[in-house]
Amino acid sequence: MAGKSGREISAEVKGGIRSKILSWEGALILILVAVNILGVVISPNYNVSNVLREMPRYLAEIFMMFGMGYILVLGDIDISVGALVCLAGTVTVLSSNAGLPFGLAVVVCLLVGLLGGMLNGFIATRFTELPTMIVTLGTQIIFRGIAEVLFETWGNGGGTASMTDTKGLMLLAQKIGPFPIAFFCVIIVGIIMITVLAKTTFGRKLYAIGSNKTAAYYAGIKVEKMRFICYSLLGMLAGLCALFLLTATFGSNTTTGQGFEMEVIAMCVFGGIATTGGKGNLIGGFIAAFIIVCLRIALGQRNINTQVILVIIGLMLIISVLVPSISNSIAARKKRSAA
Amino acid sequence: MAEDLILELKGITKIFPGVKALNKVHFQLRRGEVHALMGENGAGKSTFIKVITGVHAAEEGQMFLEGEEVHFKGPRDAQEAGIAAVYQHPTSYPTLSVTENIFMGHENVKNGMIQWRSMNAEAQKLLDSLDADFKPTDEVGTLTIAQQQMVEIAKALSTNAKIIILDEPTAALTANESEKLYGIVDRLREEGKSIIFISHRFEDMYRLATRVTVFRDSQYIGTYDVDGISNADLIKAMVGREITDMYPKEDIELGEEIFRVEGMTRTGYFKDVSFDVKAGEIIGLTGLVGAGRTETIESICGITKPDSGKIFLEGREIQIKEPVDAMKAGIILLPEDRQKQGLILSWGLGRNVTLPIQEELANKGFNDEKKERELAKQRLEEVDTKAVTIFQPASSLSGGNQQKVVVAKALAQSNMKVVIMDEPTKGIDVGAKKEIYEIMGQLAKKGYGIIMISSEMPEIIGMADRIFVMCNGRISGCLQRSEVTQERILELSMEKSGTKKGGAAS
Amino acid sequence: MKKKVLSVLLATTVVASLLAGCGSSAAAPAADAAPAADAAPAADAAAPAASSGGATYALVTKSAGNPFMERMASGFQEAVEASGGTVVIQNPEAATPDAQISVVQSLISQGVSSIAVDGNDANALTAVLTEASNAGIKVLSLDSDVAPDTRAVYCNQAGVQQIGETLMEAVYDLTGGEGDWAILSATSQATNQNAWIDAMKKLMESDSKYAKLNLVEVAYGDDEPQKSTDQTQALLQNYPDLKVICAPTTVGIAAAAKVLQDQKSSVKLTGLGLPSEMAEYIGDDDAHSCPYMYLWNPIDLGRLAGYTSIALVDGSITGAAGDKFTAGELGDYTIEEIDGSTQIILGPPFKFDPSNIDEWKSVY
Amino acid sequence: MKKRSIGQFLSESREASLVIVLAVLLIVVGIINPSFLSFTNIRQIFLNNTLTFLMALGMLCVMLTAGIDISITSTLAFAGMSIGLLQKYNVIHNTFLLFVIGAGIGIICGFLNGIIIAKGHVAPIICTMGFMYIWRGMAYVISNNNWASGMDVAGFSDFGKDGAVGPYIILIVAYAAFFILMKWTRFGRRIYAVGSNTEAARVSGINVDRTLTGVYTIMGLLAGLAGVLSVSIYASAQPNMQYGKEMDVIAACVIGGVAMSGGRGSVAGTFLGALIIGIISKALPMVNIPNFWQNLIKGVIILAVVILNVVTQRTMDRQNLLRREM
Repeated sequence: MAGKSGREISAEVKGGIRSKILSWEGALILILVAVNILGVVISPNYNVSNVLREMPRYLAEIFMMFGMGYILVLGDIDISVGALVCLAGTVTVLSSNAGLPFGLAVVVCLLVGLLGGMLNGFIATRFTELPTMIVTLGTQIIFRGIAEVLFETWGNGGGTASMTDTKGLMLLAQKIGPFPIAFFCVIIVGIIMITVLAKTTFGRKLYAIGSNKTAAYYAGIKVEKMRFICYSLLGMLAGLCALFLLTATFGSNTTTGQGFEMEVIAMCVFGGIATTGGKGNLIGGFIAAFIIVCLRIALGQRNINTQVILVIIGLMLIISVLVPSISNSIAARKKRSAA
Repeated sequence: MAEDLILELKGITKIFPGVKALNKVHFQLRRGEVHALMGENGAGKSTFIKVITGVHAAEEGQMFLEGEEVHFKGPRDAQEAGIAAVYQHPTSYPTLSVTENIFMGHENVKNGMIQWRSMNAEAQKLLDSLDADFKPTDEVGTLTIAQQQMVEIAKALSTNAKIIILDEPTAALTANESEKLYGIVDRLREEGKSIIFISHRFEDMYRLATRVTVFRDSQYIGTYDVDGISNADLIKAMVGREITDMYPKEDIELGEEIFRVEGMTRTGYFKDVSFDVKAGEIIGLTGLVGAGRTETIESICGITKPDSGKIFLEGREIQIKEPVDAMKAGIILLPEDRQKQGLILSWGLGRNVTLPIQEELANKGFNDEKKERELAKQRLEEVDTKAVTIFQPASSLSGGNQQKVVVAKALAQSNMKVVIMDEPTKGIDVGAKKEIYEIMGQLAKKGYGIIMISSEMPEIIGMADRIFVMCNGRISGCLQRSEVTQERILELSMEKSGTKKGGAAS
Repeated sequence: MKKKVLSVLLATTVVASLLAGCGSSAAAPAADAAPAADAAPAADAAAPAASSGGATYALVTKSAGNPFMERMASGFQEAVEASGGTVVIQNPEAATPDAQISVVQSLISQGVSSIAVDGNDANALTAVLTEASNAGIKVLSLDSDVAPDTRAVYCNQAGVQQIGETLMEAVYDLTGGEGDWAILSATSQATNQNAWIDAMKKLMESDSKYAKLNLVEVAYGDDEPQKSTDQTQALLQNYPDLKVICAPTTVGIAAAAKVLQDQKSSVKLTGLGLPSEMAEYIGDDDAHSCPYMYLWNPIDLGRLAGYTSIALVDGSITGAAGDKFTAGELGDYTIEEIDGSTQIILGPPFKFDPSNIDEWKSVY
Repeated sequence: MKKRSIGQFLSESREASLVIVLAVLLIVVGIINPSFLSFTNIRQIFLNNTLTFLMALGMLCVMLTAGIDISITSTLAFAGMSIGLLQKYNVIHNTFLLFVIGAGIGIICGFLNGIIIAKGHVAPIICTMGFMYIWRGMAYVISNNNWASGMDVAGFSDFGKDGAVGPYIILIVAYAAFFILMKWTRFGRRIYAVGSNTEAARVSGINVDRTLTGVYTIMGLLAGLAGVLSVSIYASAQPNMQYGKEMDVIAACVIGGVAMSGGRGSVAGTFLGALIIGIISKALPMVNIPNFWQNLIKGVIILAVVILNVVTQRTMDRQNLLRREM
């Protein structure tokens, strides 16, 4: 049943290294370089070993960035993860203090994250009429609420608890050469998450759902199952985040993870992932995360008012989403006048 | 001559980034006439309408209203000049009331306050004049497409427009709904309104218009008197070549029964639907919009959950819980709304084609992009898609070519046994229609079972071996190819439908 | 072409906004950190003889945007600059231990000589402060303590026992010795507040003088005005016989004072508050809700921490119990060992009443 | 037109079901602690939640256009801090003028949001997230670690003190104005139109960009006013004021039946939603639930109300289908 007109449709892949450099990710790498140059210029202490030493606390958030990337690609959003980090950390600390061996406490940490994510996924897929922002707004209050209750009923009260047996955490906080273990974990998790999203059928399905949920469903994709998996995955990564946060804080309190959800979303968006779904990739998010981390470290070393750093991040966020839209309209105008 | 022109456009050129959507086109509308505007998809009709209504500003050209040159800066200007348009897709506000939809943009305002009472009364008057069966306070989202179309017409009337533009108003309507619309248009003309009518249906044109203007490839081809032009000439003007034998239906030997459903029921949508398909057979499923045709096949394909019913494929009962089950079994659906259900518009054509089968092509879960590209290229070329590369986004294609991509996507599924096509030619032009029919014929020849859902009688009659007519959620009859006539179909689809009210979600 | 424009545009704007940020850093008390990296170990080695000149002393507050912290920081700065040292004051972006960890990490990179920290959590800073000590930085805490083995010494505004006794005495006085009273605290994990409340509860059990006092509830206003207001109103409605509210938190006491004064309630208020915040509400008559309250001088607390930092860095003290040093105009101080932790106690809490409030309200 | 039965009315009107939820809440709390239903207490529910009530109106407008604004409490803090400092440094003490300045700052903040969202086609959540960081940061920066305290705002705080009528009047005026604006004016209906079908609105000559900008500007105005009121009611201005409370405002709207997809929602529903949020926060301390349980219960109630709504809607749809003749 060949086409009768014999018209040929090209299947050649166009563009090479040049177009890659000129893409959004290329721009992000430029910015990352610029931020690092800036760091070296403004702070005499901005060097590899110091940056790597300051990094672990931020690295924990990057784990969640990957999961949030999946959720945003789906066209959903999850603002409960900061609270979930708090809950997972709290349960881990309290159960470890109650005598649970460290290995099991790690499992518990991931499990609590997973269960929290599954709860989000369950409500979001069962009640598809509800915007996920509202679902996770509710669970956000609930997760932190449960943590507060646990501090009081299971811990020593006072909304804070610290690990009594820190041997296991110390082990995780160790460094291999100048690199903290968390750094390797982020890289490994990152490579897996990036590859799955970019190269596998699973990732392709996420983009399909984010671009057009109905068409994806008609094409035989189990939309709700995929969403459920992504929420669960993000939950588990929140558990991982909690674990690595513990290696820095050795304890948990009611403010743990506050505002993480927004920072993680900001990393994704700055990395080119659209909150409307179906667009962007995690490589961008990954570079963007390091831009934000390096920027914070550099400005921190210059003792710049921490609030000013927040203002700068806010500005960068807005500019990064405005630039494509502005350059698009400029390009469109140019094209029109050319034609 | 000049004094009886109410609207005249000369040398209109409109450029979108990268394309000339209109190239020096002309148009003349006489006072009190119904003027058809025809052309294939992408010929520039809709853009032209948007230039008249001030949505787009033309780069070149002049526009005269009652002899005076006008420049519209926005839709508001056109409205005030007495031009109203009823667009192809109802541009309604689904969460708002009928009254509000009608008066949006020109509310009755006194002292800065909207006068709801007088507006409701006025809306009721307009609806009465259109013989509408719904209330001004109803929420538009709950109305049927036909009812929404009526709201749009009421909206055009409410502005006291002198010129009314109807952009494919009958595309979503069934035969008797169209008939009702014709009546309304007749009356408007009698009231002295001038009407521009865009349609793909020749019957619309013959029934209503006195003159017809044809566009092709963004250019003006000519204006003809409807009485003086033959069908073939018109098609030639539109397509640029002659089309013979619109329905290439061949008589082929029918095989064994390949597919059968029994007693499918979904409360509120359809009840006790049963039919069967033989290998090589084309089954037509028709009826009024809202009769439950789409809902039925959606349940068959696992998109919605039926309350009861059995599905047999090649004699064995199969369980379908999700769309993927149907696809695995070899039942492939070409959905009704290709832009929302059939394609991911922002994606390249290739990825669209291979989406359902990426897992088969994949290597241990990793996408095999090379294999995908090759397969996509092959399938897209088979159905003769007009495209440059498999990477161009689906949104860049015309309706007909988009439909071909949907077909290519179905063909890519190697285990296909039964093809279900829901309104396969809706909103696509003559040339593309014929190609779709050809593909359908070839599929039948290869021994697939085909179910075609359509509201267009000529194609149902032209293509189907057997026709099942649905009415009010039930199969009201089955007609053999030999015994079918338009009247018989109408008769079966109108049974007890006089009391039908409200809309089923489509 | 389009994307190229985009990249260049983006890179430029980001760099521009960064520079803008750096420009505004002048507002922050940024020190010239360049010599600090070299100077820190040097000062360490040449311990007692060297003056404090050239060393960098850091203070990490609980959070930005808090006047108590601001006064504390100004005292710290004054003390250090008077003796020729360089000051770095860092306000974390939020009142969380996480944010403090980042700040301390950054200070370690900068190689400061000492870090004085006002802990947002008793134990969460353990790891990072140990790392700081290992890097040769002297660590001390002030205001809110951190884990004792992670710092050399704790500059305590007043002993826990002392504050507990003072507040209990005030409650006793205002209730007339018997009746219902309630506590409005900050957050449930605030270390200081919890210690003081515990001390008060213990006193009530151990001292028969307080036997007729009935502590009906400890409410938490989370240091938010709105929640503190809700909680105060709930206390009034739930306990009609309530006589006194004791709020050992500066946000809570101000919110409670406003509620009581607006409602012209007969319930009296005491606790720990900033004079500048509370001036409106302090008075003996019924028109004012708070007859008197307590606080220590945050400026002096900052000064004390400043002098202690200098003493630690120049080696005149090590943080062991019994070490003595002179804290400038504040006088001589001795490190004491209380409950197994080394502390320097500033002095008893200061009482603010109608007679002295006008004098203090503009100071802090 | 036929009169509808009560049952039908209840099942069709979102507000009616909210009233039932509200009644149940009031009865349960009232039984546990009768003083909850006292006049003082009910008055305080409004006073303590003035900010939520006020900003919910703006959020209604924003959500009607299918947008969201999470920068509101940062705007609030920036505006509040600004007018607090103006008093602290004895620049301005005139209450009216302070309101004008606070509102002005809010308008500027909101306008920036609106213009970037409308003209730059930036997703509202991202744009407002950026400004959330920016305005909050600016509030800290201008405060220079100081608060404006009771003493600084002495005369001004009389406006919002417990017992004064100011905040109630502002609330009543705002709700009356919005009720009229949303139902009876062109601008109000245009907000609905843009949210219901943006493309259609554009085609029918509505200036969508201007409407969007207007909506975010209104939100900014209300957030600015809320900032001023906050300083007045709590007699203090701190840079971290109302941190995280934007979620309460969003929750109030959603409970009140405002659809996040746009085009659906009413002033009455918003009022009821905000009232439910207010009652929850006011009631929890009064029914002797320990402090550490309060967040958990609040979260469960919010989620339960929205899920209940979905379930009711589904049952109604199902019933309608059953009624359809075949």
